[in-house]
Amino acid sequence: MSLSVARRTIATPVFLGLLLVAFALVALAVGSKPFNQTIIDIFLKVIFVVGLWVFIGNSGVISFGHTAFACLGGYVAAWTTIKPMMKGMSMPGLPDWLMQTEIPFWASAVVAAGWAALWALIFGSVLMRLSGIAASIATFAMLAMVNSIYSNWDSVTAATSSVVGIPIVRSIWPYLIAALIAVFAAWAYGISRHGLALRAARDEPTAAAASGIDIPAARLIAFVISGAIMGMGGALYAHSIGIVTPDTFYLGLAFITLSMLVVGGMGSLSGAVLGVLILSSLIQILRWLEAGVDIGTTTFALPGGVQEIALGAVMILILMFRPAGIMGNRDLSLPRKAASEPEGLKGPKT
Amino acid sequence: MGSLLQIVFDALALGSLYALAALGIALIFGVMRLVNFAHGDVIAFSVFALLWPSVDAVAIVFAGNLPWFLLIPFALAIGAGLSVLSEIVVFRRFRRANPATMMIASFALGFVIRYFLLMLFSSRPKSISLLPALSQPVEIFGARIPLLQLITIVVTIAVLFGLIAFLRRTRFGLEMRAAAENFTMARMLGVRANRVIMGAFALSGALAAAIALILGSQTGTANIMMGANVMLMAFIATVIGGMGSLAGAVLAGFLLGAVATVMQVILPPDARAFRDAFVYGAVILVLIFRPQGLLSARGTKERV
Amino acid sequence: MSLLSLSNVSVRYGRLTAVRNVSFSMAEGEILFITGPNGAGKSSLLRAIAGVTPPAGGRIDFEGHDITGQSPEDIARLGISMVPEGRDVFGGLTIEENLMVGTGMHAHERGWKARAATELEAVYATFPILKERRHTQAGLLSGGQQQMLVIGRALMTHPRLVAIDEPSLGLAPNITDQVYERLIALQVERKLTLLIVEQSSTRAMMAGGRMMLMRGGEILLDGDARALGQSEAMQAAYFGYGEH
Amino acid sequence: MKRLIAALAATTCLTAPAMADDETIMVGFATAETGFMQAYDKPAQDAAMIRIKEINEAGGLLGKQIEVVNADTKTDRAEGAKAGLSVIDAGADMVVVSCDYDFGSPAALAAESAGLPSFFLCAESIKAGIQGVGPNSFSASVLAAVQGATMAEWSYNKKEARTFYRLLDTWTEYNKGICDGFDWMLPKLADAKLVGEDTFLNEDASIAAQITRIKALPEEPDAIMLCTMMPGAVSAIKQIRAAGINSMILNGSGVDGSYWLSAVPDLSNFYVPVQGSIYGDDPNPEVTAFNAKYKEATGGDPSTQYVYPGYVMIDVWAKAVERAGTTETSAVVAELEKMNGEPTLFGPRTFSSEIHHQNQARYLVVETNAGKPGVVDEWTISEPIPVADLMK
Repeated sequence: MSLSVARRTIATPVFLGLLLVAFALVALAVGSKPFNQTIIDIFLKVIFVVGLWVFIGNSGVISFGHTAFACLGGYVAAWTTIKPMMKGMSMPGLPDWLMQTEIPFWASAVVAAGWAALWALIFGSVLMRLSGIAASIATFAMLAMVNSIYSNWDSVTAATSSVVGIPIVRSIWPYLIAALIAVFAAWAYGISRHGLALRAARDEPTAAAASGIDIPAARLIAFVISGAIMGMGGALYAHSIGIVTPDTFYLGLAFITLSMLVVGGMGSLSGAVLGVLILSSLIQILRWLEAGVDIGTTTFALPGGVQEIALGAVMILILMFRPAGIMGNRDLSLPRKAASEPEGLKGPKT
Repeated sequence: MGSLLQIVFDALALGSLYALAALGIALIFGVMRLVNFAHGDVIAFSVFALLWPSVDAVAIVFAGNLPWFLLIPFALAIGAGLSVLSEIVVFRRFRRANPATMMIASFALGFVIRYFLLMLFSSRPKSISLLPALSQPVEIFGARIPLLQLITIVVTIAVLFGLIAFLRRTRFGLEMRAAAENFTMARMLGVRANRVIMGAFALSGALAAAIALILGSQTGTANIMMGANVMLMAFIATVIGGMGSLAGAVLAGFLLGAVATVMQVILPPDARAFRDAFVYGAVILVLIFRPQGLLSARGTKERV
Repeated sequence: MSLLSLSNVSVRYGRLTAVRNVSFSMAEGEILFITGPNGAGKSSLLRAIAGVTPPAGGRIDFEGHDITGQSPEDIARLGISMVPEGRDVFGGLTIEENLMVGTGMHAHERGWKARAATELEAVYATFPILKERRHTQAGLLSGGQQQMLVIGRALMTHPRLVAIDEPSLGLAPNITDQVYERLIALQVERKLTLLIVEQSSTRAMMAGGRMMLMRGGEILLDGDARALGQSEAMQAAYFGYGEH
Repeated sequence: MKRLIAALAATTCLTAPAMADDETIMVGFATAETGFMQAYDKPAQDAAMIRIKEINEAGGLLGKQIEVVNADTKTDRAEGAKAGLSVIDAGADMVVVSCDYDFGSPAALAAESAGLPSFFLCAESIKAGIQGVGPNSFSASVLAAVQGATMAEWSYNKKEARTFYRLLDTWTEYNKGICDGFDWMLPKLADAKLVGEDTFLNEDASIAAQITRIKALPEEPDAIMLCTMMPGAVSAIKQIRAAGINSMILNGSGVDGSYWLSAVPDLSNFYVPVQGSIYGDDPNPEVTAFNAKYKEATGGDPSTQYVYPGYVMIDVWAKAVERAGTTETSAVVAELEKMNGEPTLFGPRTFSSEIHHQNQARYLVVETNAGKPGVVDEWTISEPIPVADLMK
């Protein structure tokens, strides 16, 4: 990692970090439990989408499969933090040492990141040779495989049934810290030698290959790092609501996170984070309208279900006018430097 | 013998569904490199269009009661119409966008269609008796096969031949094939882009409606998510068939149907629940060994 | 009156300007060669004329009508036929199907089928090898045959002007000779207007006609091919001597 | 950005804590008002509202009126947790959560950690209670396993079924629950035999391969235990009958209702266990009277038996509150756990400190004959299913 690049681009994660801190402070100021939970949910989405960005943003390969790593992570939380007695009832097939393990939630997030990274390495070493749409489908097949196994392996994952007993963490700070870790890790990767090489390969594959960049290897590194971030997010997701099921981590989550990334702008880290913040806020505002707003003496309320329709329509409109996403491959940075566009986190030429 | 034949029929029937859906996706991908995630929702919409909007549990059948010679064209027209409308309102504005953006836009459109249906009909599956005469079993070479299964296979094969004839023998088909291979070049030869794309959308929508009719008569339900599973399989079939290759899409569709059926038959009971894991594992293997697909279309430049 | 005229045409890709304020015009029946080094903006200029990349500025007229910003298919229908670099045959279609794609633009006219058939015979007469292999998939043809096919395909649309990008690219010299021989013959026979892009000026000098030299997105020289080809100015301009 | 934060903050005004009013008792509904679960939550919630209205009209509970606060879960787990927290913030004394265990548990867990009692509207998994949420959580319905066991024992005794085929849709825990109850009962039935088993997935476009396996049996089984739910159930039933298999089909309560019967014309030999009849032929005339009341309140007849648990839920909870003389959690839970065969409109209900669910219950058996459903019998399994067996 070149120090000068780091200095030129550090403003980006700092800005994004401050934005996240601001959200946390708003939650603190409001002091309502449901609102707190809403912000926790947004932080979790930030972790997922930043995780996605590490791979998709840098390699240019669309992956549908990353929620598989969140699933792996979520179940690590279940395996390592539920009281041994409860585990014995719901997941009797766990090996003895794991059955007896009971670790704090932050440790489970760390283990989850490692476990997801391990599987990202295994899957990645097979899948990273593929490019383009074949790679996208292969990652989807990976997700479907993981989902099918976790949905049916009764003794170890309790199959489709919700696994309960995961300690619930309702404090906002662990999630904020994890989101900050994800943002800074993604930034550090983005400006590292590997990240730069991978983006070069994304923009000019032939030239990159000619100059000796091993594209599959470069992609594999990104895949493993993003897998680790997703795994950490999956574990924390489990702690945020106290249950896990395989279908939590299936197509629904895959598409909403991918949408947030593309709407925000998959070419830049800022796009990933802002995509989450903007779409989540939009969802929240629509829900608020759906629940009813008092204007003067009359209550104005959208009919139920309009929220989702409006969300879809707004996404289409954003993409129509900003096909490269809201950030359009730019990163947030200091105003003076924005003009010269730091090469560190620049997106593809379109 | 009888049971073997039965398995062959089962595989063909399931494969037919996947092949029809894969064709619908490949047609649109061919002309505009769009992976259309709204296809599954077009399928659902085509079935719900036969019902009168109501959130009650009991379905109020509307066009679904038409005699078959009116019902089928009506459903096909609905599918084609919705598909063309989505082109005009949404996808036309994404011609120059990159594939990821188009894909997410199509997903968002599907989301809108799905929740629109949910608002009108609620999430409760509606029962609908389409073409009830087709539920009778028939006997062929000792295998008792539901008439519908037979018709599904026959219809698919007929649609395939019809489509081949259309693409090979008509001017519109020629232009569409040329456009699928190299869209810009076709335009430089005076081929009207909008007409071809709209044609592809209309055909794709009509194919979605055909699947809707088959699924509707087979399952007897209209369900908001009914197209999702078929669409995912079709999507996979399109890719392993070779993006942009219509023949490849059909071949891979049948292949997937066969693999899923055979897995169900040969796997031991304990492993049967994991059937999908084996199927998707096979998909990954095919992609590793033939990343360009079984039959890759010549001149298909990929941009994803 | 000139058949094609460009005034102050610019083409941009994002922040990159490929063609800068280019103006020229062509008379009916003229042969115009555009030469210049790699990246001079020659292909971009053709794409702008064909409507594939709409110009960022300036105006293009064809037969006195403003065609700036029109769609490729409308421009093709007005009578400009484009043979792009890399040939772009429809590999999965047969030779005959390739040739027929462009006839669709006349499908609303009466008797177009008969005319298309006559036209087809004429193309086959010019390129007998195509007739021989008419039902072969075009992807299986050799480079020279593909070049003949795309020229024939362009002719099938009844064009007033044919724009060809690098007809000699990737061809053996004797095949290139053949292609040129046919092209010039056709031009004479049909009173075609030809706009040919070639990287080297040698061909232009051999064929005669008018020649323009492009470099850095601008036209530097314009004149008689044979005269220009031998001039010192040409060499200097082509390689950029004397600029630094 | 500022505007955005302001808007976000504004959303919370809705959910800002309200002072719990001592003059009323508050029931919080953290249920799905939109999305997939809405179709299941709404009818049961409507029935609950009928019971609340009855109580209020009769002078209220402990002399206080019952008030209701709602929050939408949007059929989403994370939203479910938020909905639970927001009804708690609004001062709920009891929290009603979504019908399904998976979607209801996040809100129930929130209630549990706030020390409040919670009721699942109609969850049928053992986990919807002590085992999956905690000591203050209950379910208003009957375990899925009881349905499977009831059908096995009833068909064995009343229909002389001896050979059974088990077809399981592995999509949900509910489906597996039915088959688990069936599996528990079958060995207790002398010379009843399982002649084969298979699995499918609810969203499978075709179950032709599974049907082929049934047809490959030397003899058609007496009964097929079909453990599935909507929407896949209709498809499976239709395909089984279209293939010419005429065995009796045994089901869970999930397929109750006549709304889907038009999809399988002239369906016969088809049996469903229900807690009460929606067809107007319930042996208890008060059920029919309730159906009329429901129609008056909602404008439509009950479409499935799943409206009834909502009514039972408020009924038993209100009785417990009345007996405890307070809404205080531990007192109410203690009173609920004392209920043993407590009569309700839809059969007796029992709770204990071991299980907050029904592991034995009276079921009506509805037979569909030539496309017409009607009550033909009633059955209570001979012994309750032990908790240990339910937990395996």
